[in-house]
Amino acid sequence: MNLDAMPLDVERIRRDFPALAREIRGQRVVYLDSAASSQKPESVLRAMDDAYRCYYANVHRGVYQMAEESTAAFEAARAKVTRFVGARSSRELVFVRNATEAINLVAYSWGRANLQAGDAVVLSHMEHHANIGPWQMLAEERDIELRWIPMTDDFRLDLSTLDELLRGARLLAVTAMSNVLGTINDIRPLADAAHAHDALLLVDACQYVPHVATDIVEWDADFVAFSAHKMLGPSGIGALCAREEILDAMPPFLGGGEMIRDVRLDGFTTNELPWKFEAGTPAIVEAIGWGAAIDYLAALGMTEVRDHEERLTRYALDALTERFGDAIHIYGPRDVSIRGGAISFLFDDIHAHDISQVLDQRGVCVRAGHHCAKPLMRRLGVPATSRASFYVYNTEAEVDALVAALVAAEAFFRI
Amino acid sequence: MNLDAMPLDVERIRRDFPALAREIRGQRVVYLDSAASSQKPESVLRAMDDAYRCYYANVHRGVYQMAEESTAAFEAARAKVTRFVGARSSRELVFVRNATEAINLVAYSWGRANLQAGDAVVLSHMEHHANIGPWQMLAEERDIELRWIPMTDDFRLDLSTLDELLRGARLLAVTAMSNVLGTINDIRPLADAAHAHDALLLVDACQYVPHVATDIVEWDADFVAFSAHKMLGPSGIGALCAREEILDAMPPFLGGGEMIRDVRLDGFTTNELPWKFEAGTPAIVEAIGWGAAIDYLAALGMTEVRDHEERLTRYALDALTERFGDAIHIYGPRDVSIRGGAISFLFDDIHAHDISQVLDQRGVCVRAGHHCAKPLMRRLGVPATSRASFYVYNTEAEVDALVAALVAAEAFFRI
Amino acid sequence: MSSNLEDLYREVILDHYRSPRNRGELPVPPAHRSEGFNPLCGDEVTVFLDVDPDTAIVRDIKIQGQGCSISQASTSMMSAAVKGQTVDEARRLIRAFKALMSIHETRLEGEGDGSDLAADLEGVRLGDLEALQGVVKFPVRIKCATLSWNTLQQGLDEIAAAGE
Amino acid sequence: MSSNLEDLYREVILDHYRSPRNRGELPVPPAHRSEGFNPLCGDEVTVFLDVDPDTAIVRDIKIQGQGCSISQASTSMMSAAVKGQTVDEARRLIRAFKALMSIHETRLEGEGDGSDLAADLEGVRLGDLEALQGVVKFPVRIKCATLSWNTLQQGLDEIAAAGE
Ligand SMILES: Cc1ncc(COP(=O)(O)O)c(C=O)c1O
Ligand SMILES: Cc1ncc(COP(=O)(O)O)c(C=O)c1O
Repeated sequence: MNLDAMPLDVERIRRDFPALAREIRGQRVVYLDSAASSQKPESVLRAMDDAYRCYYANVHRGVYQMAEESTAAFEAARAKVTRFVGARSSRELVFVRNATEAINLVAYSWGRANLQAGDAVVLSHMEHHANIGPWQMLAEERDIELRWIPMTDDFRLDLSTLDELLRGARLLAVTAMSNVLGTINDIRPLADAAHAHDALLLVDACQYVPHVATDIVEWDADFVAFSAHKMLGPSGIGALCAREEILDAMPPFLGGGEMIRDVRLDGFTTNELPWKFEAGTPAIVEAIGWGAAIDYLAALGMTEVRDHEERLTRYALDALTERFGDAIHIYGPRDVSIRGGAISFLFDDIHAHDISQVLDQRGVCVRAGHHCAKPLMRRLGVPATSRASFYVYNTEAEVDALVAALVAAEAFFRI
Repeated sequence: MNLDAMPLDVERIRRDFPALAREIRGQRVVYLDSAASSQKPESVLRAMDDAYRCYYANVHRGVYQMAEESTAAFEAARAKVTRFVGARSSRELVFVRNATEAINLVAYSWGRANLQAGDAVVLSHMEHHANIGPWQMLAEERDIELRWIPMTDDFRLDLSTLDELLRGARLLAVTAMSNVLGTINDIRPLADAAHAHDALLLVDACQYVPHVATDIVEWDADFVAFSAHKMLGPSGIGALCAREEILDAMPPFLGGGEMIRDVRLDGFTTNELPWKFEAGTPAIVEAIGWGAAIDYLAALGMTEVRDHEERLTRYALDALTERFGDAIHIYGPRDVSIRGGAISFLFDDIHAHDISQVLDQRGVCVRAGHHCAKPLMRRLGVPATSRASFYVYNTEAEVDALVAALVAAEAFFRI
Repeated sequence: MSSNLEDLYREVILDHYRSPRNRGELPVPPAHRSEGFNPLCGDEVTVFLDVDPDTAIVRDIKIQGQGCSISQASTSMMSAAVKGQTVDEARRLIRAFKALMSIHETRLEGEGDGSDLAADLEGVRLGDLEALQGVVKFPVRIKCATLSWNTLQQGLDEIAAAGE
Repeated sequence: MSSNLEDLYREVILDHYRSPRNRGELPVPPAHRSEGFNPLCGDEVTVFLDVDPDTAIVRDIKIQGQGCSISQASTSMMSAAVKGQTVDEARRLIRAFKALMSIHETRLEGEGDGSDLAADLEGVRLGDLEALQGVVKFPVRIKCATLSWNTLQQGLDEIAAAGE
């Protein structure tokens, strides 16, 4: 925990989020599903609404003023996202729909240009389907070997065989923070290990970028994928951030307008980075909203954000253990310095779905299911868990509400 | 023209579009670039804002009420889009980022599963890059032959050799309305011709769906691509509509969450339609906004919309010809019954960019350039044109403003 | 607890959930085995069916798998309802049960007005199963309730196909 | 017309646009030919360069292509500015001209604060070319103005590479 960080003024922050004022069955909503998608502050909603009301036009296409304003706002948002993750230049920041598309872009473009039968891609047992599906599709098409970094019993990557796994591998693709366990993986040593084997490193930073100050140059990552909607931004936009030389050498992914320099009947040449990978009308207003979300987070300070979440996670882990003891299973590290604020748990003989349903009755929103991480669920030996996850607007009182609702749920199903 | 149609109350419609009140250098904006992207009515902005303020949550994932509301609103929007184009079932309606991605989806999934060296794909000279790039990429990768339906000198498809072009072809991919010429292509006969040769038909309906009542069953089209942002909806969302049997037989495109039924370390099985093709968190609020846009258009009535645009296009063609005579070249049919409201034009010795710049000075927004249709520009023998395009909110007074601004531009460059 | 929640978790449902009927396996063959998944929540069910080829009667049925109370209870009730019935009767039950469940789903998709669903329900006695009707008010849970029925249907289809 | 528009279309620009200098072709080889596109508007330019291999002087330059007044005028002014100059001087001009143009673009991308641009401009006499400074206020038009300069740079790079 950073002792210099001023605690967030959460009560003030909450007033910026209209959805948190929602009442469910007479009770103020307790939104604990930010790992699935976060709520959005007024400033983001206003930035998007203003764009549509005042200067909306297609980008990069018109000579008239509204088109210039729209293009400038769109590209300014790209610059904000670029800086927020510490990338070197806007040329390295490709807008996509979501982190999933970012990873697919790498698998289709870089993967199909570089990987051949017999090559290996290394993943881990704690990956989200977004970082499994694209590689399984490629593996099947190209006869590529997938290898898996196993997990230790204390919910961390088991790196004891990493060197062996990386032998002959072309890519290591791994999550920076597990959406199920909360586990934070130390990326720089993974980058060094991958590069020592001439493999590239892809980081699924979907759960990391929203919660921890990110510096992808410091990580020395080659590809980084993340989504706006988990970091106070709108749905419909995400980014692939990648080293310029790599993007330059990659063939295009989607073909069409904007990514093209010239087209003749017998072929086309591609536009410069990053537009080479942005075919068709982009998510213009979504980018602008994302920029506003980044302004909001930057104003809070990412050190302060992380600090708040560490504190809240510690409080929640303590409260759950104290109240339920051995009756609750918590899947994830206990040490809050190596984990984020997503807490997966299970009660014996009560299914996560049923827990969630009873919680909903009290306005407490948690997620139940496999969290798009079925290989991990199989490794944990459970079909589903409940997951509560925190963000800048959550409070200790909300953790108390969660605990109280769980007490009620347990009582209901134990009768 | 439909004589039963009540004229649109355009003055009332204009009040629904906040951006149309924008002033540029002291003059009310004259927005004539709806073919690039349309403005949005209050009801669309409100639907999106409400979603974020009242019930935003990730879809298909939570058991709690906000997630249910969000999922219901998202799927209700899908049903609206489905009905609006006359598709048979929501299973046939896949949400994508834009029309460009829709066509790429077909090229990657259907194309790579079905086309082999020596197969042919038939396009036309009036296609947008979105319907060229994906096929050129596939053609290069797979050694597929691209064939081109030529254009007549009166700006229509030259179908005299269609039968020959279709011999041995697997797909005919053609636009329903040219974004440069305005030409409307009669789709049903093209579908019949394609099917007679056992080829499938893909329709780029990006410019058609916003302006003309669409019935894709009546078209007998196999794939139809279109975007929300050109039809009063938000940026960041579009759709591929395709016959269910075809989608069912297609391999997945993007891999990841949502499109997966089950994942094991050694492979995955796919989800049902349409989610099989929707990997990752979709453009949730964008879908909801699109649904509101469709409600708005449906309330106006698509017959009335088309009628208004025919009338305005006729007025504009007459005004331009009357004022500029032989000095202006208009690229597109004169008969408004076979064209939409996109009018491309050029003055001798004045570049489209310069025209556009002078127009901007008077708040008149038109597009200048190749309109992502370079093969067509080469066929027309021009590097660029200016294009004015109309929608439900445009008026005859705005056409007059366009003509007046063109008079000024001509004077400026002729000095 | 609000009445709403009790609409969902009726006593008979909790009873089937706590004491599920027909748990176990059957030897394959002669029995037939079919598997179902709920991609939303990861629930899995395996249905073992022993259908008499001559009389087309479901002689025995056994169930394995994991799931929430709704899916478990629905599975248990399904097994009790079809055991000893003919394949035709089982199919009629499947249709009727889906009609009971899908009223809401159908409205959501805006396809049809539910009038043919009424026909599917007519003349079929659902008994205990009607307790599951409360699920319709909780749209995400409908798939929990229908999982085992879809798996049963798939099993019957596969048996029919194999017998041809 | 508002003063704004006249910032863009200075008299000297319109003059170069109406009477472009150095239009035409040169035989290739000995001349070198390079092509540029502006993907936004479809403008195309072809630059023919005749560089003396011994003195590294741009003996002749000819231009073909189509474009708007800004791109045509910038091309014409560029050709007049580099003709008779050494390759080094031409490169210095390219840098200086891009510095003149890219101030705004750079701010937009938020990379650097323009201070190194000042250095590029120092000691270079742009003359007529300064008339193009008004373009900076019209960001989309910057690419029109820089197209021929980028194509010139590409040509010089290719000549240098071929000479090695
Ligand atoms: C005919 C046509 N097809 C395809 C497109 C591409 O649409 P989008 O940019 O929304 O993908 C456009 C719009 O630019 C178009 O006019
Ligand atoms: C770790 C991780 N990776 C990838 C994703 C996929 O993100 P999206 O759905 O925005 O593509 C998620 C979120 O669901 C995630 O938590």
